[in-house]
Amino acid sequence: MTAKLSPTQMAWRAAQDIEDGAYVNLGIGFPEMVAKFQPPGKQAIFHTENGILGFGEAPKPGEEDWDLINAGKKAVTIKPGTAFFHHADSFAMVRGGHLDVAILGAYEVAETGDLANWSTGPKGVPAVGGAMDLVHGAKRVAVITDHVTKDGKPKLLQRCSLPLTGVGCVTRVYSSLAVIDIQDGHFVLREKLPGLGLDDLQALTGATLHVEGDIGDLNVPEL
Amino acid sequence: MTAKLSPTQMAWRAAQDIEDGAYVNLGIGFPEMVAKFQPPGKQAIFHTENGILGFGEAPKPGEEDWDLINAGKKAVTIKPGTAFFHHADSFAMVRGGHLDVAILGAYEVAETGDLANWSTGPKGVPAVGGAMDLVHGAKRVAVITDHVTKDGKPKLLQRCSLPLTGVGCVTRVYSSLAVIDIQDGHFVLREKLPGLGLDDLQALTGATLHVEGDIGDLNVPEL
Amino acid sequence: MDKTIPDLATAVAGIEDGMVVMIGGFGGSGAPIELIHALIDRFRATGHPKDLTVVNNNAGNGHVGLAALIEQGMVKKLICSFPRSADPVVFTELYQAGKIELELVPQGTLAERIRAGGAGIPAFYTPTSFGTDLAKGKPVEEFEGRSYVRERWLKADVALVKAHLGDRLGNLTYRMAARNFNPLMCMAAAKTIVQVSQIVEPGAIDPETVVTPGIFVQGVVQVANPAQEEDLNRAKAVYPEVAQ
Amino acid sequence: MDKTIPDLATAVAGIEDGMVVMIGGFGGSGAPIELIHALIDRFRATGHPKDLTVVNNNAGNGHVGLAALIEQGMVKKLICSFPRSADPVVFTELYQAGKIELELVPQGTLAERIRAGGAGIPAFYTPTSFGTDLAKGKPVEEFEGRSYVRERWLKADVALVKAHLGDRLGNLTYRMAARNFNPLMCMAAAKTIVQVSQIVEPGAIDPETVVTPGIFVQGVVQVANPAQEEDLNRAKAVYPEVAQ
Repeated sequence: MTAKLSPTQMAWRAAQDIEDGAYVNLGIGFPEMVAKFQPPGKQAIFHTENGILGFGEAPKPGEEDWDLINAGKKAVTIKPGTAFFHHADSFAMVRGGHLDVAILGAYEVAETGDLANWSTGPKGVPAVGGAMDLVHGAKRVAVITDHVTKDGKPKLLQRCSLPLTGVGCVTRVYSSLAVIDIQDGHFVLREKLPGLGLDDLQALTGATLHVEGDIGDLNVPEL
Repeated sequence: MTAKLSPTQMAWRAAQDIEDGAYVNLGIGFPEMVAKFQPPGKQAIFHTENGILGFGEAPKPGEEDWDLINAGKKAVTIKPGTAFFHHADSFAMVRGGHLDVAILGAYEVAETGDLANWSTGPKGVPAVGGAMDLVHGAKRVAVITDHVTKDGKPKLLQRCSLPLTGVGCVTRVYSSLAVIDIQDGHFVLREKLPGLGLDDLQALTGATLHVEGDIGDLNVPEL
Repeated sequence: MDKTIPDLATAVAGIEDGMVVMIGGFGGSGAPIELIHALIDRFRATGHPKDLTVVNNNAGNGHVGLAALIEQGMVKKLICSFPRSADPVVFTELYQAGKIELELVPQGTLAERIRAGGAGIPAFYTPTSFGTDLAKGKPVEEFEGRSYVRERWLKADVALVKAHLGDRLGNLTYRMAARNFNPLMCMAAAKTIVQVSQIVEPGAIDPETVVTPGIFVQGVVQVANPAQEEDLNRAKAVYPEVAQ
Repeated sequence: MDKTIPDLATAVAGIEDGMVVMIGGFGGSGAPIELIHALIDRFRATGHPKDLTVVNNNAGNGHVGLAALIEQGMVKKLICSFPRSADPVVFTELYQAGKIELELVPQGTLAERIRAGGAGIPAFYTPTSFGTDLAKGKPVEEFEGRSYVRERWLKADVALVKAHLGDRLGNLTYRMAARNFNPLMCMAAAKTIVQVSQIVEPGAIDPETVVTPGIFVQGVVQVANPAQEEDLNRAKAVYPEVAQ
């Protein structure tokens, strides 16, 4: 078994929780992969901030139409039932609470539900895009993230140290080691990799992992 | 000559001031008649609050389509270049300052530019419609009104006595006796019926009529 | 995903006492007459829903549609801009008898409040109504030397909407000026029920011409050849029809 | 009424030093490349306009379009949500050298501020950015127990917009996701100049499918077969072309 899930595997796991008919926004980068792993019989409708609802997969190379891109500026396709709209209507969908799920990346997540995913500090060029809107719009805001940084430091913390994207907004974390809910200011462990001890997981986590009932096995296929 | 202008004649006079290519909203009732009197070579584009820009004349009786009405709930027609839109976009046009001219009816107009045209007091059913939006949106807000009430009392006053539609919003009054601008809190007389003395007009007006330069003759054809 | 609803009775089944119900239309254009009449049928069969707060630009005309809903005594409060119309006998009598509440809102403010409800904007400033009785009690603020009134969003439990084409994902088009408040109300209600003249397959509506994307719609029911309020009133129709 | 403009040079003639210029597009989609290049031509011929404040979602890519405008030193300040892109070398270098100002705005707030500018709404409340660095200094208010940040409208002297079809009254349609900020910017600028792929006769655009009604447009210039920024960048294009 894997020592930790790959981003693809985290995306797969996140995809399992998306209800049939859900309206979903997938953040730029890893979260975009979630669309590929929808379970059979479950058909979500994907929203992209730049004004498309119900877009389809990437076109074949060479068949791109650069007027038909997603928020990550990647070419997509239309499907029967696609709709186009302008940016104000698009963020009315977001801010107005019409999305069921938004899945984003994270630098840090706090047990309060705070998220930091837009700025690593004063160096470099700051860029926020639609992240600050998405965290306040969707009924369920989930995060896909490595459980720890490249240096092995926890990314799930009591409080974020980096500039916040949103306050108290994240409700579920799909990490490379576990599935964790955020409830009432606590991390609640739902699933962990089968071979990983609770103490070991806690040692890699910057805030207390609460347990309510059974902890499921985080079983993800090789992908 | 006429002792006073009819509503149709007031509408004719108001129509003479509408520039070619102007975007114009005409209030329900008398102001609607302005559209009929556009001078040759001047083509305004008419806006109606309920979501049409560039609509055409009334259809023949029996040819009405009740999905194609104006703010007065009267049937209209489309023309080449008509556009449909929803109410929020329609009032974005109004409130956002995109209209060139709005022409409304009035119960009272004050020398301050205040307008009262929506409520005659606590009796009856109050109804405001789009009037309070229109008075704040158009670049030029004009009023068509009899100079005095049916009882012979002035409708052009120092201060309105009826509930206001808007504060300091009217810039020109086309009355049944005169054309009067509102500038810096004063009525400035621009035109009066040729047979009417200035003193007589002043006696029918509830605030001082200022004069700047020549007073033109208000000559309107029999209609 | 299939948002189609088989019949009008099912479409209005979830509307309960005391709910805020937005009803599309401007006068008769875009008014979902058949949905309203289905709601009246339910009330007459079950005694519910009642004590509704209804949001509409007007107060109905004659004795059909919104006027009939009011006439049945189902409406506790009306939020609208223009309850004075050609033949608003029903509302006028109840209002003057103190039997129905009225919140009068300038038309553009009404539209913007509904849009704000749908767009997650809890409050906004508008020049409209500043200095008038309709601004009483509302916060006022100056921006660049001009005064503005703060208005709150308006949301609903249910919106009853009339559209032209609809697909089973809820994408909608409208017909001419029947568009009016309908697309805004779709956005602002927890549950938006739409009557369309025709249900079409997804893809039959050009993605460029979708006016209301399906995300704003929870149910679509087909009513081919919908009634026009204006035609009904010219025929002096009354709903429900009185037995002879 | 005829809003058509004969050529690109005439289209950009009225843009002066220090103006606020909204430029449509999201990345390359909907970016009015030819209008931007015409503005660069004018600057190179006359030294004007400069010190522009530009509103766009991004900061340009490569060395064409918005990136080229920045590279020419014509832009004093950029108001945008996402200046970090695949190849934003031009902006990044100027920004890190302190030679260009940046006002970073969340994307949905940027869109709403522009719409508010067009709709006459001087300020509104949004949950977006509450509790973050981007809300610093902005008024905060609670509604129903939730905290919101007050944001101001955004207006422009000029908007440069790309559309698909346009008629001489200024009615516009867009092409797929190239719509994005373009219809909003049309509303928010004192003068909106639009490049369209084709100028058509009034009536050629179905009134139901007009996205931007002509009232929001002051000038329309035809650019058949407009360039796509993505294609230009893949070809490593540079504007203006350097003489060999």
